Amino acid sequence: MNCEYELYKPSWCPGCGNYMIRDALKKALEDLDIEPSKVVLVSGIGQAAKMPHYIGLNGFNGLHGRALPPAIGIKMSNKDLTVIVESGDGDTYGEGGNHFIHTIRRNVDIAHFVHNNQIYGLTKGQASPTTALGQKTTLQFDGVKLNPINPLALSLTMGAGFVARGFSGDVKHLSNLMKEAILYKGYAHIDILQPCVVWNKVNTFKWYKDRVYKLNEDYDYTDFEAAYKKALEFGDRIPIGILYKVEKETYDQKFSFIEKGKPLVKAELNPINAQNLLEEFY
Amino acid sequence: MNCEYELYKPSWCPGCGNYMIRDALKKALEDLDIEPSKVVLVSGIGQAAKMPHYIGLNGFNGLHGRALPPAIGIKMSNKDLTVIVESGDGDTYGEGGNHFIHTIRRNVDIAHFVHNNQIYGLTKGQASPTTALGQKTTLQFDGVKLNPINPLALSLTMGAGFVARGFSGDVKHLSNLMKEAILYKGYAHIDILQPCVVWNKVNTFKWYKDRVYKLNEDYDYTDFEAAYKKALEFGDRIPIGILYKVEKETYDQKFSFIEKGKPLVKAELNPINAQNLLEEFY
Amino acid sequence: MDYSILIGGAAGQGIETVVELLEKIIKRSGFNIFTYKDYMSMVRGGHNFMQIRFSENEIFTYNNEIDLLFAMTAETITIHKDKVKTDGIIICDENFEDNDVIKLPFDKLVKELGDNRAIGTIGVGFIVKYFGIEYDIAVNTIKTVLKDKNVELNLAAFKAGYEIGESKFKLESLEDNKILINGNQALALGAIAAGVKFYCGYPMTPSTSVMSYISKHANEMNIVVDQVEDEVAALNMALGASYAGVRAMTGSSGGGFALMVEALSLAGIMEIPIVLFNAQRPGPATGLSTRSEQADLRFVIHAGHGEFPKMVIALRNPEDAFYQTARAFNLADKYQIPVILLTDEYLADYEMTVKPFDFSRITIERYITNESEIEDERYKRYKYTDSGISPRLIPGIAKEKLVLVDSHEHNEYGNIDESIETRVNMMKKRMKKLELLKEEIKEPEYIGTENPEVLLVGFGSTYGAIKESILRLNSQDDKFGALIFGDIYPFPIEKLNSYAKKAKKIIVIEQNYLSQLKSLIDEYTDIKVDKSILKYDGRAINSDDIILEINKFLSNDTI
Amino acid sequence: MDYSILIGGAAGQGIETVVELLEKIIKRSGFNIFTYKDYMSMVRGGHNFMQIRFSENEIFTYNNEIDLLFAMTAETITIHKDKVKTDGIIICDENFEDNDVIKLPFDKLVKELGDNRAIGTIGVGFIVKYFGIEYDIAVNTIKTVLKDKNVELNLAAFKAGYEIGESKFKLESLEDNKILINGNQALALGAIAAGVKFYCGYPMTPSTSVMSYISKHANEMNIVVDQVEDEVAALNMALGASYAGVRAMTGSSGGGFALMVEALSLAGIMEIPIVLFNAQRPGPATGLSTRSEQADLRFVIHAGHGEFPKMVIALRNPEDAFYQTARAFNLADKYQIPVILLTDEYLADYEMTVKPFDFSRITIERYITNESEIEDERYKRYKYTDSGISPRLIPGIAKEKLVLVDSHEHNEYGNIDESIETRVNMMKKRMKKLELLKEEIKEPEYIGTENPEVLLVGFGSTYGAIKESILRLNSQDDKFGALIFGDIYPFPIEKLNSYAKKAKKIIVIEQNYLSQLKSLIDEYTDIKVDKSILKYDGRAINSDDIILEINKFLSNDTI
Ligand SMILES: Cc1ncc(C[n+]2csc(CCOP(=O)(O)OP(=O)(O)O)c2C)c(N)n1
Ligand SMILES: Cc1ncc(C[n+]2csc(CCOP(=O)(O)OP(=O)(O)O)c2C)c(N)n1
Ligand code: SF4
Ligand code: SF4
Ligand SMILES: [Mg+2]
Ligand SMILES: [Mg+2]
Repeated sequence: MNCEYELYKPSWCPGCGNYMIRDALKKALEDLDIEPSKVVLVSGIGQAAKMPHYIGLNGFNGLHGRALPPAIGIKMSNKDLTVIVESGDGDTYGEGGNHFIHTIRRNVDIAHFVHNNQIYGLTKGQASPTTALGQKTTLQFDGVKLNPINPLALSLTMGAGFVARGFSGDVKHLSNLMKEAILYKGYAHIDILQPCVVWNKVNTFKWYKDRVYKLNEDYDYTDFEAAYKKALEFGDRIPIGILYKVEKETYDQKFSFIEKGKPLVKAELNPINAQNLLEEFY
Repeated sequence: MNCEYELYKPSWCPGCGNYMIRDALKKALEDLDIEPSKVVLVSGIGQAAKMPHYIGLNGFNGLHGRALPPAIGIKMSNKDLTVIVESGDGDTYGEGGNHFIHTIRRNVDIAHFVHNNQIYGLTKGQASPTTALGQKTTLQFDGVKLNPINPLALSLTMGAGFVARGFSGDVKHLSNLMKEAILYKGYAHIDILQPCVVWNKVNTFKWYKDRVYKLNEDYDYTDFEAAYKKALEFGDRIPIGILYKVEKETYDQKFSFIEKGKPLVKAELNPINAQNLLEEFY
Repeated sequence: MDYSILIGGAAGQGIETVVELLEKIIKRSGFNIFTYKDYMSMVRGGHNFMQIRFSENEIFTYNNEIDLLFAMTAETITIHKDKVKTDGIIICDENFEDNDVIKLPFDKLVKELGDNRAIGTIGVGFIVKYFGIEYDIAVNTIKTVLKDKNVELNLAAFKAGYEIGESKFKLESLEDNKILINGNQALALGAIAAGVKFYCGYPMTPSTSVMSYISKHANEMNIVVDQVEDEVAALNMALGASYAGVRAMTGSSGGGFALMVEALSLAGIMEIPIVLFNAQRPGPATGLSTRSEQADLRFVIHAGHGEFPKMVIALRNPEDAFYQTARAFNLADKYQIPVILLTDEYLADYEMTVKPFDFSRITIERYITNESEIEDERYKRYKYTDSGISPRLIPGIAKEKLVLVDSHEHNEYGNIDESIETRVNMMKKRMKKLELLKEEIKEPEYIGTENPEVLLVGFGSTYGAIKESILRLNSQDDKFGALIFGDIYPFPIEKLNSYAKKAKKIIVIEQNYLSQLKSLIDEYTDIKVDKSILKYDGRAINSDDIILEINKFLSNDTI
Repeated sequence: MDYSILIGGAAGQGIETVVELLEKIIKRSGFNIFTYKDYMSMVRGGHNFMQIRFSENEIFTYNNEIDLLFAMTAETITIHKDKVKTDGIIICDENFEDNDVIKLPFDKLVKELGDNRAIGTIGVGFIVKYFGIEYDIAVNTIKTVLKDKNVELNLAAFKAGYEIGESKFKLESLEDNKILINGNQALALGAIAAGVKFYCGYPMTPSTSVMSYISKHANEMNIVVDQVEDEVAALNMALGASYAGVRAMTGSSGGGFALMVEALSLAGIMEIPIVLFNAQRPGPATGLSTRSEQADLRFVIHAGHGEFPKMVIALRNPEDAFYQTARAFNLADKYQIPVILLTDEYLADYEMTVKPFDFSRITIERYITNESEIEDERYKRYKYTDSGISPRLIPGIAKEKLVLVDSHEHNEYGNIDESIETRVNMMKKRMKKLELLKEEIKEPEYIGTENPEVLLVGFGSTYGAIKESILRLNSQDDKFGALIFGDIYPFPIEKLNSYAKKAKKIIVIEQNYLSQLKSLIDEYTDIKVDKSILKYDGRAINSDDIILEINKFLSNDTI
């Protein structure tokens, strides 16, 4: 595997956390040795969402907030594909909030990497659903008045079987998380702390660096209650790693013709096959 | 208070749980002695959502899935109004899922009563987000394949300060819950178990009746962990009552001119007041 | 012969079963059928009715005169008795306080049978006897239609009704070689025949039955049916599936379609083939959710921000729904565009007998390129070509090439590109396809005399009513013709221009307030429309209505 | 005199500050200014530029010839040098490898100043000197514009630049009695003047600056500004606020507007007044997010399922944006309809000097009825009246009466009603308002000679470019006229018909591919348009472009 990389020069700002997330993704895919042509990277709109332009994979760069629905359509149509979704915090938890919660309910086998810079980067610094209460922004002049979302507590509550937090500042750790998420059968959620050097002067690289710590070796990621508690830990200390991981039946396993058959995209189409359906109308 | 009641004959099926929810609402408002003209009932589309037509209050019967946004607009524009939202499970947790989670983040002072019949009633029996896994419906012929939402765990995770479950079969208990929710300063969520006698042959009146129990007197509804556990209890036994209640700053309290001033709708409008704003353009 | 039976009652009283039995009995006796359905938006109670019209001749719509009214509620009589012909009859329960009606001892019979769900079938027995329909066909039909479901009880009920009845007519059975189907079933069948593998949607009347029909056959036909969280998800998800290479579809009614408008624009710039439908109901907003209108024509044509090629096809009847839906998939694939099927509640729900669909006439043309034919080292999803259509590869099926689709303005590879040159070239590339579509579109169907003095113009589901009007009008005075549009955007103008030249009067017929079809004629031709016959009360127009209006207009306005 | 300065560089290099300083200095020296802005969709890097044109005469658009190019990157020179007049100059850093340019010792100066953020201000000093602008005005302006922000540093930088420069011109200061403002600021000010109390929206370029402007003044003006979760919420929430009695507003660009389409239809049937705007950018889908187009005209006019009255106003320039926005609120309140303001990135972002807005010209007319005037015992929110407009009460303000609004077809009380009679009456009631609107609309503005041989027709933001074209063309040969539409739906046709009759050639000018304004002319009039000048590359058309195209057309096609 070798996902060509220098096709296009990223338009991200120098120092942006997105570069390191891209490094981690590249490394994860190379380590897993997956053919680029077997991977589809799906995204919405935002800085994070430009990723499909900056890495050599199949790509679907859709609408703001709407990365997950096409990812479901893709995976269900061709189960042989590795489907990865990358998008921003605004994209995923704001505009795309409804898809986020209902995609988890399906447990489709996709890996979902959210670049969480706690701000709207591309549109120049408005609050995202993860921006801290009271933080001043280019739109919230007297501070954010909405309580921030806790993305991991939310995906846990919605029943996600793989819930993790990564940090763009630790590429090796992150790329390992990504590998696990890609290998996991089912919906895997990684919320990735990503400094935005231009618009978020609160949650800086240093801010994250000073707070993140890796979960202990002996942390039991099959324990839901423990995971939920860890998810709520977002202050002076922020755990990174796999918070929760259990096996769950996936969506495609519930369609017997997908589970047992070949990918739908390879089905032979013949109108005559449907002719029998006319019977009930006689 | 006397909210006229027989204006219009409900088009609900005989035996539908909605009738009792209406009784509970009427009783709650009468007990609280709130002028009908000071109450706005907001709904989306569905059987539950027809409520504004069947009770004598101000009403906003909007779009499917969109009951919460207008409720926010109403409350922020006139803080003197009591704003109540009633809608179905599909309306609230399905089409309206994104508004549900983000409305909670705001903590606007509204009471939200979800008629949860675990089915799409008006459109004739398709699965709702709360329909049980595997349940057969008029659309899911071989059973529902999505894991059901847990509405109370969700609202707790999103930070709701008032979270309760009611049962349409116990009008007195329900109307007490409603009173508490209306009196509560902030967003109050009651998920109400409501049999649909036509389309949901699983979660019948008897099914609920056999399972619901009232939370103990000594249950501590300020304990988040306890509440979250109670929220997850939805099987052989289903607790009803207030699962969680704590004080939280409300959205309007964060706008000083609302908190301290008169309702926005009473503001005197005068274009000249804005003339100063031209200064910066000279 | 041409008879109509109206069955009316409250939701939940089982008029659907009565109608299903009667329809199948009459159909299997060899007659043509047209069943009109009128529902309220309620699950129980209210007033619903269905009207079964049947004839040995071809019929294309319902009519306003009833031979037999079967009233399951007293209200039904009040509402419909004016439509009953002078020699027609009304049957109802003996407890109803009406005169001039035939009261059947339902209570007594039900008591004898021991089950009150049998009332309807007693009525069926009475009706079969009244029209002199063949007894054996009726009994066999009941057995096959109901299968195990209380066959015994219903046969007894049928016989009881048959016995108390009297024959006014005697209908000789004919050969039965048709199917009885509604527009949504036909649309769904067309999609299945065309090989749809992914259907997603959110329930919304009157679109839902397409999804439930496909869902019923999903396992057998290997189709993923996904009930999505909202309509915004629906079209985005379907686009994902189509990108991945399967034929995908979604649909809704106006309100749900409104939520798909952003993603429609996405399909436009991504150049992903997609078929979707809007089963119209009267708006605005929730409007009349179980009723019919054709008021989304302009909305659908102009749906989506920015400019991109799309095609809109108005479905005219169940047969058209089947063949046009299948064709829509080929067009979408050929031009890599969204194709929108415009239907409505009337067409979705009415049932009629038609020639069995010929599945061998359906072709599946995918226009997917083989990887080996791609010469560029790096695959250009948006390669400039003379036609504007770029060779399409499927991700994952192509083993070496990568497929990148994008919602920004992009270069040939699909990468973001803001340059003037790229913008202009890509706009031209995409819009070239709109030019090609103009050659692809089918002209409207013409019905009537070759040199019409009066030309009627309609689109979509009014087809049957207009056709029947023409047949009836021309049998009096052979001077009428009609053009009924199927393909409606891009708007085909050839036949319209040529027939309009011949005609002295041009009358547009449509089910909306603003006369939107007329607005297209105004925009694309120099033709002056003389009159618009408009109906926007939520009920379908039929040939009685049309002829009345035409006569009124022509008598005021001499040709 | 008529000069243009182009400042180009990468995002993040601070060209905004340079431009702000130069604009204010030039404005306060009494000149008219027009600043065009060209951004890429990036936060850092890429290539952005701004063009400040200034003159003692009124100017209405930017132009294609540059007197001074200030290049902050080497790329800027490559891209723009062709536009520099033969006697114009290019200034840049001494490290750039270009000839024919003036290299400034930025590095050295910056080192002396000890802060590299001062490069831009050095350039400002050089430019002020070059044009011979009054030194004191410049220094005072820097002090007031920058306030505490590094005034010292920047003054030093300014002086350093001023010292190394040489004066080519000498501009005498004039009286400064104008404001310098862009379209979005003007729109926001219009809304604030009209008393908007609730603004909600979701960020989307180029609409965002309306929201952030209002937000900046929210506390002082007592306005709730809510950043919603998505655009679907936005319009529904604004409708709630308007129902509750305050003036409410939302806006977005095409993609976000697409998500509001369902709720637009809700406003239609609920008859809730609402003002919203679509700041267009080139689509489809994400398209070119920081660029301009006029391709949503038809989309906006036909947005929403079903039929209901609405009004669409295309904003023409900042002044228009201010007054029309304020007027839109009165119209929305008067007719209880949605009023859509159509603007675009060009108008949103360009800045020009205009006469200070006259707030005393703004009136606030709410058309809200006093409870005591309601005679019906039970309040009829949708009371039938001759005009179709029902007296409006506000819930909670009315003490005895209840106010019920509904998305279904409803009776006068707002209760669900499916009957034919109600449907027909309510459709007529609502659509009557569309007839009244036809009397309310303002005819397009006419510019030019009274009996034009050549008539130009445009709408919205092309106003300035067309106006300047007419002035320039007529100064040569006084035979041109132009109509520029503001109110565009319902489509006003009187002036168009009368001027079209006089003209021999009719040329439509618009920024889209399909010539959508022409399609309206085709639909509503019998006028034959001879030529469409179309631009859809995302960049605003100016009078140089227009005159070029017109001359080309007229020389091929003799009048
Ligand atoms: C429907 C719609 N609404 C709004 C936008 C404008 N928009 C583009 S990106 C973005 C937010 C980006 O924030 P986030 O998702 O956090 O990504 P980031 O840029 O921070 O990586 C917005 C609001 C859009 N493109 N489409
Ligand atoms: C945008 C949109 N999509 C779909 C519908 C159709 N629809 C009306 S009610 C409903 C579901 C009702 O279910 P629920 O909210 O649970 O309410 P219930 O009828 O069960 O009380 C649906 C899908 C609609 N009106 N609008
Ligand atoms: S604005 Fe922020 S998120 Fe966007 S590229 Fe720059 S640093 Fe990264
Ligand atoms: S369908 Fe179900 S929810 Fe609707 S009215 Fe009937 S019983 Fe109630
Ligand atoms: Mg972000
Ligand atoms: Mg429900």
